[in-house]
Amino acid sequence: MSAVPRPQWTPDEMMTVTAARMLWDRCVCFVGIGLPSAAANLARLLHAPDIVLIYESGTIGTRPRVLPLSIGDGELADTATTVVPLPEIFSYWLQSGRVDVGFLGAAQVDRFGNLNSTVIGPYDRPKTRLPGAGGAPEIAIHARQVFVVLKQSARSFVSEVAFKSSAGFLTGYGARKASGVPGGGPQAIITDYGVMKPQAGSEEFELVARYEHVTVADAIAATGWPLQVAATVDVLQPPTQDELAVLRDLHRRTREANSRPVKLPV
Amino acid sequence: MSAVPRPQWTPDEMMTVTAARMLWDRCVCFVGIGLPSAAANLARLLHAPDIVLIYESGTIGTRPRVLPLSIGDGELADTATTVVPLPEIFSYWLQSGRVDVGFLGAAQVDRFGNLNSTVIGPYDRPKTRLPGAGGAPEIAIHARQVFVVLKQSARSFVSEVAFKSSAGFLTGYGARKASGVPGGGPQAIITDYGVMKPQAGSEEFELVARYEHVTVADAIAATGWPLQVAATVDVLQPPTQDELAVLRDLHRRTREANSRPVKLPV
Amino acid sequence: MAITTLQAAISAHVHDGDTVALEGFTHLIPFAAGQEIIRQRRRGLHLIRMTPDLIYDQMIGAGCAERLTFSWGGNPGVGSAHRVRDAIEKAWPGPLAINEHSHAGMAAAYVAGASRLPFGMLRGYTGTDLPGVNPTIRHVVCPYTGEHIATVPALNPDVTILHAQKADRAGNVLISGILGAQKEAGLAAHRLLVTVEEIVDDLGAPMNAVVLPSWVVTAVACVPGGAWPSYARGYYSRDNAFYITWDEISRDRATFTAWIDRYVHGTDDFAGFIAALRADGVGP
Amino acid sequence: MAITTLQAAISAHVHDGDTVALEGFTHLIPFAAGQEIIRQRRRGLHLIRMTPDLIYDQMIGAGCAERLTFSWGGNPGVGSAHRVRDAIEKAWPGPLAINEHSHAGMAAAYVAGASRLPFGMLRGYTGTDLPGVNPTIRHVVCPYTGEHIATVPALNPDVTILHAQKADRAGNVLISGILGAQKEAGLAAHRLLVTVEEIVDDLGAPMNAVVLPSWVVTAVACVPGGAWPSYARGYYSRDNAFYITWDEISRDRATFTAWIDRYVHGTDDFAGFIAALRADGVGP
Repeated sequence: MSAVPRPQWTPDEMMTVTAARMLWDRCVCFVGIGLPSAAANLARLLHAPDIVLIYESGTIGTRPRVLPLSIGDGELADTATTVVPLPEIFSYWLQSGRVDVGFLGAAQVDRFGNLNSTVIGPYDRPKTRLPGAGGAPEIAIHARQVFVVLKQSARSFVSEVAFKSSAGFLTGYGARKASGVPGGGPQAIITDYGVMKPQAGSEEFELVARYEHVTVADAIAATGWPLQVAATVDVLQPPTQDELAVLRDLHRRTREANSRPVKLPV
Repeated sequence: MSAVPRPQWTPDEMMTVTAARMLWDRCVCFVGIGLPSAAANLARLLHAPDIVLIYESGTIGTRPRVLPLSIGDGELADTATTVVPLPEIFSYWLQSGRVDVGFLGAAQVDRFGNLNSTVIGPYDRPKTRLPGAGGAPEIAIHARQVFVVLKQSARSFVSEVAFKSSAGFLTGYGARKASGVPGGGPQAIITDYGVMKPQAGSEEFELVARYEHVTVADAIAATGWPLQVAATVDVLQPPTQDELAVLRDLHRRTREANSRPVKLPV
Repeated sequence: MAITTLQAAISAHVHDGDTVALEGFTHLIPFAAGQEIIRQRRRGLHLIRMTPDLIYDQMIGAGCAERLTFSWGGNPGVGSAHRVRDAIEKAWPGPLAINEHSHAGMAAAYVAGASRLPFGMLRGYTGTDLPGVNPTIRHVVCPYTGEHIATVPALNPDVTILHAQKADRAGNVLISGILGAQKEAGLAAHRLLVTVEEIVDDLGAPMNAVVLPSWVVTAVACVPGGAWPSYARGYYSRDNAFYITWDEISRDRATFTAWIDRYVHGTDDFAGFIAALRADGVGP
Repeated sequence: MAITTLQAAISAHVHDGDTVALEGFTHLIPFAAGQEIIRQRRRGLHLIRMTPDLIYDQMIGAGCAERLTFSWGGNPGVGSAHRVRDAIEKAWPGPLAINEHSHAGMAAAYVAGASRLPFGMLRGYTGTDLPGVNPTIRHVVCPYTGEHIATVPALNPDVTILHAQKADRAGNVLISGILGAQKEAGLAAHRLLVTVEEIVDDLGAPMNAVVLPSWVVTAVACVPGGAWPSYARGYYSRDNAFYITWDEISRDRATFTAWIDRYVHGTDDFAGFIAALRADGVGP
């Protein structure tokens, strides 16, 4: 990276804060475990107290006091407005078009925002078998917009994914819209270098913002395709003291809660 | 009717007792309101304590202390093993093939057990518009067998129903089986004259049993098609004192419970 | 979500010509809301409901509807829905077109609506004359077995109106007891209005209870008793006597019209309706 | 319905070559039952589960399965399911065929199974490579709009196994909290086995709670702790530390095999399994 001194926060923290800032109050957010969940809850604790968090395990309107470590932690059920069967989450709540923002991660993303979380190498003789698509194919179709969160490298940001686990803009240039899917697709990729957004027309992702300590050249070097750069590249505001304090407190509470050993009552 | 003295029970009572006797312990019974509900609960209070009663309102395994007056009385929910959404009753519980016996009534039944509860006269310019099919079309398809309960007259027992609200044996002679429906269809029609069952082969309903005070000629006269009569026509045992006592007690409790005027707490 | 009056909710969200579903299967039928629609003299509605019951008998007899989608239209446990019959048989007070289904078909159509699928499917209708009179009952061919499976088009009402036991101050709604297709009809609609017995600080919903989150609800109005003469489990029982009385009231056009004029048009709201019935010695 | 031991239930109802679903989404995963299947050395199973998790990592690594139908196969919050990977990538301990879906597709397939429809449908899979590698993902054409709607064949396991909080003495089962597709998988199956934390006189189920009536349940076995290292709401929490530990245990074939030999094959039942872990100072 560049000569600017390394900041006092981690890449995970700045990605979390950046993602949290993109969420708004009362938005309906379909949340995955890990960084998306941290970001969504950080937003809830900061500027979006009435954000609606849906986890695919069936918990709607959860307000967890500590971050869940799995998608179905008891904390999510205990603090939810309602807990419904999993088939209903996908039919009545996601497919119905009620989700404003879906958060997705993946092993690979390509220039058109297609994601691979299935396999590296041939499907039938995989080099690396990944966990699979899970909820992503339908989140990618039905959420009004999708935010992708992924650390950047030339291996993970590829020109074309080996396997499309979920649809971004497909081959670009309106291919997604032609496929008839209702949701708007990936509108931002949040990385540890900055933020990419789809170009109007081509729908290829371009760099639109960078962190203060990162150069455009850094970001280009960490991308496996010839990354286009927007006419103006914004500099992302670093995490504020308040954002960091709330996030770190949330992580601290989570670690405390999870450090208690589980004892079976038998 | 014949010269045999009128018995000490009503036609409704003997039909209810006759229907109740046809149910067995642990059988899964999809129950309609009125006489079928009385019969199913009478069976439960007599010889079938673990009969499973399902009402289309979503109540499964109900044990009502008094008879419900509507298909969705609170008593049905309060005494049920579980209360599920109505769409689930039809998909997971009826369509799934879990119902042993479906009880149906109608305005008209024909010689092949097809039922009309929709309309008398042309559909577009009805002479009499009836309530409609409700749950019957799918009960008739999916229950392992169907019992029809209906008071007999030449107007209600017709050669061919004006409108098929639910399928019996259609045009007979295997037509039902050829239609591919899974359930066995109507296996008995219980009337105030006796019981009819489908003939092997033709699947036309024939008289197989009569009440003591009824003659075969009475039954034929009360049927709108040339009613066939089985080689042996059984005489149905009259209701026992015990059957009548339990049934009348159930009706008495029901009347008492429903004679209390409803007061809105506002 | 807004907590408002029933008058304001109907005024703002139910328009002439709308497709409107008032659901609740025997339990929690939104009578107060139906009467408010009559009172506000809505016209040309397409009414949807599995069991039209007395509520649509009133609305249809009062001239609110020009189309009815349904699966069983009687006075449960009593007999005919006379006003529905009169509309279908004799076009009084105006012609009423019908889309007729089975319960299972209606349920599948609501599920499809809530799921934003264009159709629902079921093994249903086989051997009946319903597909012959309702051309929207069609089929698909199973891509695995070749079987024909019946289809119904999704129901997506402009407005669904429900009655429930409770809402909290944020507008989350708890429904308990016999559920009918209320949740599906509610989630299938573009706008969802809910009347409730009471508004509380805390719903106290048990785990896995049926709760409609406030953000799927357009408006909530507190109308205690608003399901009468149907019932609200935990609050009051079904008024079977009124269902029997209704048979007499509704049998005759003039008697019916006088009843609607006196008790619905002649009152300002549901509380006034109940008060008028009580003043005449026929109230619950 | 019979209340029996887990050993007897698996012995009687899970056979070599069966199609078997052990469901529970993060919550109430029937680990004790899965280990009993390993202990009884079942072979050639077609395993179905949305999220294979550690339970299928164990069963696949132990050689029980020849096919896996799934939608997400990792160690949640930790990383890879190493034994699942090894089976798919390197055919160890034997080849593993896969039917891969999305969660929404699996859910629709279970719903279809519970409904005894031949297929389920969803607006799904569009723009993905999944239909290219799973030829059972097809489509129907909407008879109203002409749209293509994706289909999946119904899942109807020979046996579904669930873990739940409680059964009563009649065998009615109460499930509370995160439900996953447990009810659908249970009702889709030909035989349904349930392990529970406790057997009680009265379920005390709230209105509209998820209860599986005894007459849809084949056998119930009381296995307290039987969902560990997943959790049973109201009884114990998820053992996240064990999920992390499993990453080490499962990474290597020999370490894994030693663990299975010592703690599963080397014990008589789930109580013995927990006792052995505790004896080694690694028990919950």
